[in-house]
Amino acid sequence: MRRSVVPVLSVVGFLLVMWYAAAVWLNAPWAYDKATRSGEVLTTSTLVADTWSQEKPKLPAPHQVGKEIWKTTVEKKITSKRSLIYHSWVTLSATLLGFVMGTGLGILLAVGIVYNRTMDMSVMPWVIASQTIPILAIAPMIIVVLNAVGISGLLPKAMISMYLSFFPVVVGMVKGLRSPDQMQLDQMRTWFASKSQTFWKLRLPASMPYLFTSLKIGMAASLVGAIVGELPTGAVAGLGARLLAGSYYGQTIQIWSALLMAAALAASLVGIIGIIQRVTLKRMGMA
Amino acid sequence: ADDVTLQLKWVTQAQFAGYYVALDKGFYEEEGLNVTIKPGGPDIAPTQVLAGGGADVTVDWMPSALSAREKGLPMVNIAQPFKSSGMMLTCRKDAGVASTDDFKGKTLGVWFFGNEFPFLSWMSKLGISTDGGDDGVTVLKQGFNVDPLLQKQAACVSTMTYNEYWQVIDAGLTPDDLQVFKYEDQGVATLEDGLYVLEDKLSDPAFEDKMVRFVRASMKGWKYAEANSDEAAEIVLDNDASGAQTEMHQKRMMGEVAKLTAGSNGALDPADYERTVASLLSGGSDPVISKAPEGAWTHQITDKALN
Amino acid sequence: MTEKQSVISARNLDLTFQTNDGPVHALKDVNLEIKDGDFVSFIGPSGCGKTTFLRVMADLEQPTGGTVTVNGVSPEEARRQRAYGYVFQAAGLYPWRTIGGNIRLPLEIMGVPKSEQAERVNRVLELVELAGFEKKFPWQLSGGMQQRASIARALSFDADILLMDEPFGALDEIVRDHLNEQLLHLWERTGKTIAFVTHSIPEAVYLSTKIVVMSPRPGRITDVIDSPLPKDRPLDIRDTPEFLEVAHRVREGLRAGHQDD
Amino acid sequence: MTEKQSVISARNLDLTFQTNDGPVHALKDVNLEIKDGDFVSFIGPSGCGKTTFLRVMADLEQPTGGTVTVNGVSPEEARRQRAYGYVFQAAGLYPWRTIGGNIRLPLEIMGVPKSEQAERVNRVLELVELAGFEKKFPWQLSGGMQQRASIARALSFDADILLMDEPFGALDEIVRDHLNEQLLHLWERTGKTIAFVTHSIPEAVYLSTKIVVMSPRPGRITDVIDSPLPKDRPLDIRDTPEFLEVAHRVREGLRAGHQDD
Amino acid sequence: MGWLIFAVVAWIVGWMLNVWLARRPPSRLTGLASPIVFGITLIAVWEGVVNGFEINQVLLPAPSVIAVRFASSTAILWVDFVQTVLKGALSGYVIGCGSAFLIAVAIDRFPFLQRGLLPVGNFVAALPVIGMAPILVMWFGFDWQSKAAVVVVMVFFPMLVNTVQGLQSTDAMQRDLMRTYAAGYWKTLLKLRLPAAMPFVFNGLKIGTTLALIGAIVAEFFGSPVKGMGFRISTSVGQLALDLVWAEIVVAAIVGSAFYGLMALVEKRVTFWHPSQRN
Ligand SMILES: Nc1ncnc2c1ncn2[C@@H]1O[C@H](COP(=O)(O)OP(=O)(O)OP(=O)(O)O)[C@@H](O)[C@H]1O
Ligand SMILES: Nc1ncnc2c1ncn2[C@@H]1O[C@H](COP(=O)(O)OP(=O)(O)OP(=O)(O)O)[C@@H](O)[C@H]1O
Ligand SMILES: Cc1ncc(C[n+]2csc(CCO)c2C)c(N)n1
Ligand SMILES: [Mg+2]
Ligand SMILES: [Mg+2]
Repeated sequence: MRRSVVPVLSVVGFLLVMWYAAAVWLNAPWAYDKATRSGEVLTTSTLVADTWSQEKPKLPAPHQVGKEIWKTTVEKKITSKRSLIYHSWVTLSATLLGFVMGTGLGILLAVGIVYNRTMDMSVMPWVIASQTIPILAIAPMIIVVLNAVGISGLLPKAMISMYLSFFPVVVGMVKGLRSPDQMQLDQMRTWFASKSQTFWKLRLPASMPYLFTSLKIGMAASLVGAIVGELPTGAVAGLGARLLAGSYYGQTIQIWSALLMAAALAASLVGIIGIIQRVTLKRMGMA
Repeated sequence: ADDVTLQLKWVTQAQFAGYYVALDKGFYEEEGLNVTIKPGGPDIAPTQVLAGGGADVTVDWMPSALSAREKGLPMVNIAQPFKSSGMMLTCRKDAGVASTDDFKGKTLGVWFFGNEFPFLSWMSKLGISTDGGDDGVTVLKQGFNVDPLLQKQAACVSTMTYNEYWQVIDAGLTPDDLQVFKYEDQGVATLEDGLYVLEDKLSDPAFEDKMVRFVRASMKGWKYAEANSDEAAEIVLDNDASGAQTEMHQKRMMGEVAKLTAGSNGALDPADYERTVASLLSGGSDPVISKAPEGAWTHQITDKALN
Repeated sequence: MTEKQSVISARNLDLTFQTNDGPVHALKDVNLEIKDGDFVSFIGPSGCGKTTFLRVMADLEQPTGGTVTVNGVSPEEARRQRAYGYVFQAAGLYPWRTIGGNIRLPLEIMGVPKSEQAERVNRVLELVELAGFEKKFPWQLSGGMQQRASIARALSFDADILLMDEPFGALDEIVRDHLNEQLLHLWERTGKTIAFVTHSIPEAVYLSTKIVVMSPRPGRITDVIDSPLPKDRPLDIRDTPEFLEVAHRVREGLRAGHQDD
Repeated sequence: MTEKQSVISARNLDLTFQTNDGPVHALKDVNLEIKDGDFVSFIGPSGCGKTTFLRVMADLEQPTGGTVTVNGVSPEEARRQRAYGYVFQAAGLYPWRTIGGNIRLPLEIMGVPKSEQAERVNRVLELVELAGFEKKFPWQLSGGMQQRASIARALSFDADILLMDEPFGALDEIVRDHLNEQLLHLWERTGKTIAFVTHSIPEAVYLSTKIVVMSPRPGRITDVIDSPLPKDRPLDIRDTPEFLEVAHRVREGLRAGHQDD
Repeated sequence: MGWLIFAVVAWIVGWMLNVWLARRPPSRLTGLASPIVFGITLIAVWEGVVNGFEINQVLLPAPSVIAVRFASSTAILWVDFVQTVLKGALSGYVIGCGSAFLIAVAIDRFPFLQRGLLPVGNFVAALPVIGMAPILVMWFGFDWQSKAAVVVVMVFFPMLVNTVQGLQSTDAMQRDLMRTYAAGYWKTLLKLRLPAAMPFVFNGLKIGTTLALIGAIVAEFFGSPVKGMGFRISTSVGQLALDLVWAEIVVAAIVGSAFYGLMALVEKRVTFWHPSQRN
């Protein structure tokens, strides 16, 4: 753990330097453009200063993004519509609901696939095919259709999260529920254990490591789903709406801060699962 | 109170100020209405929402509504708060565009999603092909912002007088750097931002009555917004859940929008309608609508609402 | 001495596996009688069908011909009655359960009341000399201890028959000697009937009242040797001529089976 | 007889592993001399450091104290000179290579010309009686055949020293007897120096000119037994009193080491 | 009502057919037939429900309508396929997977990079990359290059993480063996680590297939020339040409599944030795 602090810090440091350099490079054309039109001449230092402080840069400098995040998290009341924390919360609630539904669906499907040969043979290819459908393309339709049957608000977004998060759970859980070897299953047979006993006492606990790995992927997918789901709900609120509004008005700084906020949210959600994983597996004697 | 759901064509901004003002000032309430305003977005097709029953009435552009009508979705214009079109093509002079003759060989940014129709009929009127090449223009599906113009990826982009044009200005280009073509001036303007409902619902007297009250209150809102432009912008800001709009931009937008609504009392002018239809029918090889629609508008509501 | 009762009896047993490369004749025309209180070892080269035979007795595999009865009923019925405990080659303890939890597992499945569970777990843990390790997880124990825990688990519900498939295969010689001794004690004390698969000639001779020598392709019984050794067997018995004599006979039988290769 | 040359020599060898639960003293004060042409077996309970000792000789582990020389140079230097072949406990064949490809692997790495590679592969395949299996993949062979292939791999580049870590641990007794015999033949014919780890007393006694008995915690050598058996050893030698005598001595040594448990 | 009964009957018949198939001895044929039967059942139920409940075609067209539109629009679909799949997705996939692979090998070489880059990589991998699409469109223009860039970003991290994991998947004994041969870094890489990494590499490649397609399509929502699957989908929704939208989605699903299947096939060939491929 401690061993990686220095390497991680140096990599992050390197990335920051690259970021600043890229900001100069990407924003310079606009700076020159402006300068030519107003007839100024740019020295290196004014160029750099300009590229790091444009209002709508192609690539905002890290400190610009940092300032924006600070302004929209710490300096705003969390109930304000201009607070990123408020928007994160909106996204988070859809993410969590979708994640719970996706995990549930995924586990149910996995149990079906493991226990029912018919399902095993027929469903799996379609589960894979379902993921090749571009969700962003049908997300608006899902929302409209659900609207038509009277479902709106959190649930449609959560359904899109569910759609993205159930897949890794199915794949992981099928693997996990099948991870007990033949001998362990035979053992259960020798004790004349029922199907449900075999499930609760063998298959489920054996699948735990797989479950947690899939949950991590599923959580990240769920967040993507919530963000995607926010784009066509009318850009009302949430990190996705911020991204979109930022994009609509060319506010790159706002886009980047929403993006980083989303990444931080994803990292902390995945991190929380990681902690639960460690605690659970430790208590189960599997870590 | 009766429930009414209004689906907007785009995100919450001063373009829809009249409705927010009516809501905020209690005009709807006075009419005994409980109105829900659903913001739109880039992927929301208001027509689809209407078809799905997600809204009672929607704000849409007429080309898109007429096209939907031909697809079998009987949308009817019941009111037209916007008198004139705010659409224009904004070009960089340094890209070599000074007049419509300079378009050939250039790349032009166009909004799709049902908003491309006026552009296509304009081009066909100019006799310019839209499939690229030296004799035609290369069309690019423009995203939500004016980046292609700023990044010089396109010589011109679509803008609204009240919105994107000012984003270009804010970005640092001056009006002198730009050459704009207003659709109104080019004679290809189509009706924007009207109120549409499904045809069969109009025969229900209860619904009709609701709409009468709704249009009456909405127009009251619009006229209030025109008169009190800054206050209207503030009201819009209060209703923007994304918290992304800025006061300066919305006040300016309200000022521009007021110019577009100025000539309308809410009732559709049949002459404007005919002009729009004619323009769309002339859409070259692939016209938006193939024959003149019937019953696509009515004064049934405005007659009662405004008298 | 009255004739003891037959516990397991196989008549003309045949078992063919259908595989991708064609059928594998794992058991052919196998006849065997195991009496109450017998300690029967199965020895033979790899792939001769020892495991398969044991699995047939345990109703983990269906014969394709012939009959087996366990306690006079079909293996399936015997399994229903939980008539036997089965010890697999690897300890196969569940890593997420403590040693106690592992031993408790069959009891939970069979619906033994909680209070009795605890008592039984304690008893068998003592039997295999693992008292005090109840709360440990499997990976905190050495291989030999894990194997003992797995035996304890098979003993916990006190079936009259014990089927053991190379339970000591993975252990070192000293530990193995020790466990062999203990297994003999247990058998003497409880009078269980034990079927025991092994690869080791000394182990087979040391433990058994009856040694079944098998040979492969197709798997069949080539020799059944009744041990003349007394019931009481110190480890040193392995250096006696009687022992070496039996061992020699087993080795000869095995070598004969290998000749075909 | 002239004094034979020392091939491996360990002086006051010490090796401590730093683990999370504190240091593990795997080897303590180990002294040993292996002469040219010796066949030395290492025997001892699990965890006594047999593998560790072998790995030190092979420069796969660094001692924390004392010195080892192999052919008079450091283990690292010896490794660079490809002075030894190492056979691991598991066959460890690469599943994506055929048997022939696996045996060719060290030759490719050492830059042996293609034509010679083929010839050598054939020769060692014959040596371990696997001719005809060159094109098969490892998983298509039985455990015993895989183990033989892995020995062939270690033989292919004809190093003078052979380090073998329980190469026959996973095999059944008959196959093991057979491979033991063949290994003895090979050793006689080639005059290689062999260091051999095993858990089996008979195997150690049967094969070796010298038996090293080790005991754990900390791992140290408790006894070094020079075998009085002749070089020529039929399998039957295992029933002779001399053999049993040596075996007894080894067992006593082992038991003494186990006492501490 | 008739249509609804049709849907119910179709479901029951399809399910029973699959139950029957599942009872038969497993073979290539049954393995192929049962997902097909399942798919046909789904489509039949869809047709029945859409017609039975008289769902507006503007909301959800019936499969028959989609099929007709598909057949009559092959020219458009082909143009879009070339633009989105061949130009955008494929080039991005190759660049993304290729560079991730090379960087993984480099990371593996230097433990310092491994310890530094992997946690950062994992953080970035959790980032909702879709959000990068508008930015990349801004950077790389509206044509296929920006779509390829989005695809590169999307496939890069799954591929990187998998490859790094694969290169570390050799067990200690296999590495020790190489040591005893005094094999150098490159020989060990070539003869041991790369072959051993293949199952993981293919894991990354397979995950990448669906991501590539989604990335390329989604990026077209943020600006594109007037062709491409994402362009068609978004503009057709606006024109209420839902049948064309679904025809594009069908293309996407077929191409995605075929791409995935192709990778699975190559995987089977390359990693024939892995236990998971030997069943
Ligand atoms: N499920 C199965 N399907 C196909 N063949 C099988 C199956 N189980 C065992 N066999 C084959 O049946 C034969 C007998 O196998 P079995 O496991 O009973 O041998 P064994 O005597 O226990 O061998 P070992 O000493 O190696 O454990 C072998 O040839 C084996 O390959
Ligand atoms: N890499 C390592 N890190 C920490 N401890 C180790 C390591 N390798 C071995 N040990 C410990 O060193 C001791 C000796 O191990 P070694 O593998 O040499 O024993 P062994 O005699 O070969 O046992 P076995 O017969 O079970 O193979 C053991 O206690 C083991 O746990
Ligand atoms: C994807 C997409 N792009 C552009 C428009 C066009 N449009 C119609 S109204 C409006 C607001 C003007 O400020 C805009 C931009 C759209 N509807 N959807
Ligand atoms: Mg067996
Ligand atoms: Mg060892």
